[in-house]
Amino acid sequence: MSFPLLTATAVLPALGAIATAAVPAARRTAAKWLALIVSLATLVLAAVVLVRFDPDGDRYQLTESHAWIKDFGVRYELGVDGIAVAMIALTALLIPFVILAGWHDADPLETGSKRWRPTQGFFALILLVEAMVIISFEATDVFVFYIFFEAMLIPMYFLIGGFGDRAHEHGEAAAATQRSYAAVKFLLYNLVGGLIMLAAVIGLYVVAGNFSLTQIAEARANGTLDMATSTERWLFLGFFFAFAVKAPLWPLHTWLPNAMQESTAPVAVLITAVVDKVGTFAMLRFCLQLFPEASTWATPAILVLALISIIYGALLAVGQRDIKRLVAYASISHFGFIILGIFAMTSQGQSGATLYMVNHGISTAALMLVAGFLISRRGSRLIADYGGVQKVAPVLAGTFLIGGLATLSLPGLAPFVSEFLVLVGTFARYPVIGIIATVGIVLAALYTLVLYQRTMTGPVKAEVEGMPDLRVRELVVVAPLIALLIFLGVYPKPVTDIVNPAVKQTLSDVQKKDPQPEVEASK
Amino acid sequence: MENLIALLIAAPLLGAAVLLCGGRRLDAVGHWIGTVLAAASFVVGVVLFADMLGKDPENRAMHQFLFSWIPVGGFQADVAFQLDQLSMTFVLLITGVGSLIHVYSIGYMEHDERRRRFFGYLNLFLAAMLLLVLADNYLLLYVGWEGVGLASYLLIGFWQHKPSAATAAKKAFLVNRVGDVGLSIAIMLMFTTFGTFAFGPVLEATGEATEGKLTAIGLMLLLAACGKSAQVPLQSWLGDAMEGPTPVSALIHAATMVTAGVYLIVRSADIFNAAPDAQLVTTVVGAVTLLFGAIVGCAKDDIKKALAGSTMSQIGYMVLAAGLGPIGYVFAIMHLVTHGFFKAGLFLGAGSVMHGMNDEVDMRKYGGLRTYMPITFITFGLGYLAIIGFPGLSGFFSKDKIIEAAFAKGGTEGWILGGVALLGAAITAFYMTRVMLMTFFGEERWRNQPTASPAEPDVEPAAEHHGAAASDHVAAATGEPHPHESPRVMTIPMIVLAVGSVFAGGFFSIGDRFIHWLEPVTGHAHGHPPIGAAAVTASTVAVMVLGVGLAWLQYGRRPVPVVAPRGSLLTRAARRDLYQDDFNHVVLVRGGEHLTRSLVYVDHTLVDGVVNGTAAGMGGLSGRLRRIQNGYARSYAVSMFGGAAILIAATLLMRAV
Amino acid sequence: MNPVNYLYLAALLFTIGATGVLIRRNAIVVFMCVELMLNACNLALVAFSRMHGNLDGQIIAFFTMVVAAAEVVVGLAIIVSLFRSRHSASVDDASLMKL
Amino acid sequence: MTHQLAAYTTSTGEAFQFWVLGTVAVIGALCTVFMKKAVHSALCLAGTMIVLAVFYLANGAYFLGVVQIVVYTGAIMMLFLFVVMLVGVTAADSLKETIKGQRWLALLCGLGFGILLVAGIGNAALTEFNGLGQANSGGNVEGLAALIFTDYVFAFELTGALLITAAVGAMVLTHRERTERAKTQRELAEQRVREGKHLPPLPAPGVYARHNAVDIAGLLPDGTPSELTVSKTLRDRGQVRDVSAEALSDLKALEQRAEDRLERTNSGKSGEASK
Repeated sequence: MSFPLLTATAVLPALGAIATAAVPAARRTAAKWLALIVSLATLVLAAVVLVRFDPDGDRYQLTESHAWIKDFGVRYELGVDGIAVAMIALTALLIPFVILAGWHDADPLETGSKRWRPTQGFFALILLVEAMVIISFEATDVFVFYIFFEAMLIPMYFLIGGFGDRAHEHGEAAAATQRSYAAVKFLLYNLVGGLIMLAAVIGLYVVAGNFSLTQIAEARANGTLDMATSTERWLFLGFFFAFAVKAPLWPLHTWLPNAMQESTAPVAVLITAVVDKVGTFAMLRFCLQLFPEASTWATPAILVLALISIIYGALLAVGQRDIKRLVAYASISHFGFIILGIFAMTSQGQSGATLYMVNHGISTAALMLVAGFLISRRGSRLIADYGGVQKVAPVLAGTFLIGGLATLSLPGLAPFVSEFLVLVGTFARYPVIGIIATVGIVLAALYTLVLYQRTMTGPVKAEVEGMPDLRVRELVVVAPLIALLIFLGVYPKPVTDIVNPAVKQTLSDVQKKDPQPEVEASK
Repeated sequence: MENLIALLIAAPLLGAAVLLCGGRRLDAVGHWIGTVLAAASFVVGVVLFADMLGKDPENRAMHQFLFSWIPVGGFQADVAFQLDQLSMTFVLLITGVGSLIHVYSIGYMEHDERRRRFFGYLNLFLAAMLLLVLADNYLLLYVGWEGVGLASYLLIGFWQHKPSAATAAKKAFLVNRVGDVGLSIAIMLMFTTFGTFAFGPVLEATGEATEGKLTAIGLMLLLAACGKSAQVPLQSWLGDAMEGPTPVSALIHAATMVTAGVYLIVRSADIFNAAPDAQLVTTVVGAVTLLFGAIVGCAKDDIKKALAGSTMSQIGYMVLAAGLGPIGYVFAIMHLVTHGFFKAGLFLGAGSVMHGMNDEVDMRKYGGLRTYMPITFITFGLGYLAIIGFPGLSGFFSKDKIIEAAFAKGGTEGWILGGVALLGAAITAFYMTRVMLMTFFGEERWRNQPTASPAEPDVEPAAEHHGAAASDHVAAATGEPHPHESPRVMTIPMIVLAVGSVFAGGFFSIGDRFIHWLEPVTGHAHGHPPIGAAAVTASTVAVMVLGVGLAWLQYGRRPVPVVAPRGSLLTRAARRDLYQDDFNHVVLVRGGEHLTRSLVYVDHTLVDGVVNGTAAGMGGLSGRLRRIQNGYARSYAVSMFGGAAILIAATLLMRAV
Repeated sequence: MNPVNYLYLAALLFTIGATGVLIRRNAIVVFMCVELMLNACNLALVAFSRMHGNLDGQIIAFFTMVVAAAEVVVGLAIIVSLFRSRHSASVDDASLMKL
Repeated sequence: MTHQLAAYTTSTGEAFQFWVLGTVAVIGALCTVFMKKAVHSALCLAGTMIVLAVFYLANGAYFLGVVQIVVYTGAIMMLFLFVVMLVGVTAADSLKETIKGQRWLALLCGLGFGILLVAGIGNAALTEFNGLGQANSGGNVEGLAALIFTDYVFAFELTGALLITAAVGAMVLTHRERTERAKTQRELAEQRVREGKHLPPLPAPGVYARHNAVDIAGLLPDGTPSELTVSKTLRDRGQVRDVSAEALSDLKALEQRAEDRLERTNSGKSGEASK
């Protein structure tokens, strides 16, 4: 058999995590470099996957399949379609930046403390999360997916609870309590979702007799396996609930602002740009493929919820006083768009949604990381504590502005493409919802520009005076992201080419066709 | 030849990239790079123009396909350019006026430490604007559309340390965003209706679509146009946009960007032709705006704001014309071009005056400046004559044609629209004369009174940003101004524009050159006003003279008070933009604030509270339950025993049933 | 009379013993009640063996006795040491089995 | 004939015996539960056991009957009594319930349980049965032995092991290993001096008394009893008898008689003496 590329892609960071954790306490820097190198190597592997993947080939490629638990027909099955490839590439791409951005986030507070281990732990945990996320993107066996979908929570819990943002107005103690609250909240929300999903997974096994996504989907497609409508709906809800919590969809969103607010900027990026994507990705891969009828049945409700998320998230973002919370609510709004696109059941909508996952990952990373640099300089998360930064640190302000413009999906930057696709896709089937969602772009402009105006423009605040501009390391983090934003905004074809076939497949699973235009215009 | 089209955009884009990423080492030469690249783009435009003239009118349109942009299923967006007569007109206007204003800015921004970035933004604007007019499909146009929005945002807020500037920039972008919603919805409608949104296919297929759909599309496009071209009800941002440096006001908020709406409507001519209701709404919007702008322009004492009002009203003319259909399109564009010349000239003049006066913008503190800055006076004067439609100057030709067309619409509508247009002409004459008189004639009201420009509350030295103004005024920034003529680098562009504003109209109209030029694209129908064309022209001139006379009576004969009198109700309303901003503030801003606050509260207490409540409930319940564990072996034994009993009962029951 | 009555008697004794276990606090008495229960069981076993006409029941009863003896030995030893340590033979004194 | 008879019902004699002794057994059991003093409970239990032994015999389990009497009533119950003595015969523990609702719950459960058992036996429908005729034909003990040493040999061995383990366990539990060397007289004396109380040795019991039992406290010079003189165990059990009062009265009587005999008429003196 050929070289297990997918396994390698997931295992490499895991091994790297162990190695990083094993680095002796005194050699912090070595641990950092090790983690960075491992993440880059993973990126290389992901690139290989990207190259080896043939968009026009079979649906699932680079597949691996080994018997695992024979009694329950659990198989260790991996395989990637276009969507998964895109998500893996995104993950592998973002992690090095996350590591580089968090270079000093886990350093000991008092310098020269010899027995300080958390630094190693921080980077090890990040790599661990990467490994789990990647394998959950690859798994085509529901059981395997579930295991890693849940296991992800453990390292995330420690990352949120253990390495919180040191910038806190009420001092370190208060910060610690807030952190643990946020971490526990994150854990509980996702655990509840996970447990409900577990029930659904078991139910699926009872109905289908095995866990293999491909087999079940196939059986569903050619009618050899027919579920009772009610059963299918319950199972669908079980799965969807977990994904909606992870995504997060209104009203299951309240864990995200706390988590992002309390954790360091890189971890916040990890949450919203990488981990949450598993939820939306799983909606595409599992909900739609396993339960087509139920998906169509639930579509109206889900669309409404997504719509609420869009508007609600944006409005709350406008109302925030804390930079990170603002970004968090903006993300909620964006996740609304993604889910909207997925369940609009049009090729534009779903391609747009997939593209949106990638672009949102990059844009949020850019914005959040720059915000993190800003916060680390001033030591406060409150918007009111800033002002006139643009005069002191123009580069920082410029990058921040570009990140913001990406967030409000300005044409020419990547998010615009995906957002417009989602809107068109939705509008084609549900005009009213499409129009209401379009209003979201005004709100997006509002909260982004208000944030920029309050922090960057105006007279220079005393505390901001002498704030250093971006350092080389930080530029190295931000510049590639911005370049990527512009490139994907101008030439998204590479991604769409990979994604489109997979989306076509998914649509055929749910027996949906794109609505045809009324007038067949002569092209 | 086609391949040159991309070059049009590439040149300024390159400039923007270089200047914005170049860093401080480019500060010395940055402005030259920007100007040269803008000029290069103009040259390319001219070359293409020459080439275009070489072909026969029917197939002058050129296409250039670069690459497929967003291909998803039936949704095919390409990056492709279309250069026809209409686009060409804009290209020449944008690059031409743009280059001139680059030159002007070299002088105007001389002492601004961030001049390099200023030019970078200007180039960015040029690129976006060219993309807007060269795109061959609506989505790519949308990109340019928002691009110019971004550029205008950056340039309005260029002096970001001024909160007023930052706010104005944000406001401009937001209001434009509202318009953009219209545009994107229009695109979606096109996609669902025609399956495409490229100009060619859509405009060909209009015949097959239902009128309702077309009306919807038209109205959405109109909304977009309102946002970009500052038409009622989305006009509120233009006045504040004057916070930006004057060259910006001249280029973006007078000559080019604000006219994009007109371009959009004319470009979508076929859609509007097929949707009369949309056309009617368009004409109404235009008419209302041209009155609105004119009235506002009469009351403003800030010279730039007054000019902004006039811009608004002039664009109102264009929109009105565009709404008239085939009889109006050409004239809309023609007025657009001439207006581009004279309004740019006027703004540049205003800028020249301002920095001769320590950035004083209050006309009541001007007066009698014609002797101090003769060139400015002359160029400004020519522009003035042009805009009020003085016979023989370009404004006369274009505006008169529009008024004719308005009458030619026929029926009561025709009379109403024509009447409004005439009235507008009169008011235009009035407020422009007012500006002219208050600025260049009368006694020198700036004598012995310090002018600390209201435009900058902060104590930054003027050298920070106000270019030539500062050169000899840093010391006297707070003292009595010393009016003086601007350096040549600034006056030359003004002269060129003045020439344009004098002759352009005539050049276009003689032998209907312009009509023949645009007809293949927009189509043209000769409109016949019920009262012959001559009568209309005569009345236009008459009302013009009337307006001038009134202004002379009020501002020429008596001295102008330095402090603005309270004024009539209408005046006060006009000073506050007819309370439109206050309305927005009270309804939208306040309402929005309350909404968001309450939502934040709801999110914290309700959505989050439910979850935390369940958690607390669980805790309480378990707290109660653990009381049962009293630790006495005997009580445990009781439960065991009871359990055993229950088991026996169960087995017995099982046996029984 | 029917030997089933022996079973009824056994049940009665068993219940009494059990109740005693639950009611009494003195460890020794509790222990006696346990013995009572065992004896009740034995009685039942013996009765069964008579009914089935084989000796298995008796044998089991016999084993029960042996086990009971062992149990008593150990149990009483525990009680004694308990009494030594805390000068009381009340089972309620050992109430540490709670959260 | 006995077989036939045994197959369906039992002799009237046995019935009589059952009803009489059964009542006794039940009463004994109840007393076991409800007697205040452990000793009484133990005795009642012994009674019940003997009754049971009789029942065993009646049911043809001769060996068990004997074992019941010898082992249970003889050995185990004695063991109980011994422990009771050790812990305190007279120490009566109150029947007052400390745990709330415990008693009612217990009675309720017991009642329910009993009823259920009875019901269970009732609908088990055990009407026809065959006696131990042929089973005991070779003698009950032999029969048992045959089974024990054939079918149940393993269980038998195991019980043997169990018994040994139990014996060892009991020893381990009860036997206290002396960890430190016992203190010598001298050390004890020094300790007392150090603590500064009871410099003289503890007083002996039974002073001033015709009684010299260990459970009688010695009297202090003023006639009040001193707890110290009685061993701690007795004190813990509350088995100290106080005789100081009669001792004092005896003393008084003695002096009175002495006065009479010496014919002291001196009232003042007599008054003093009578004090």
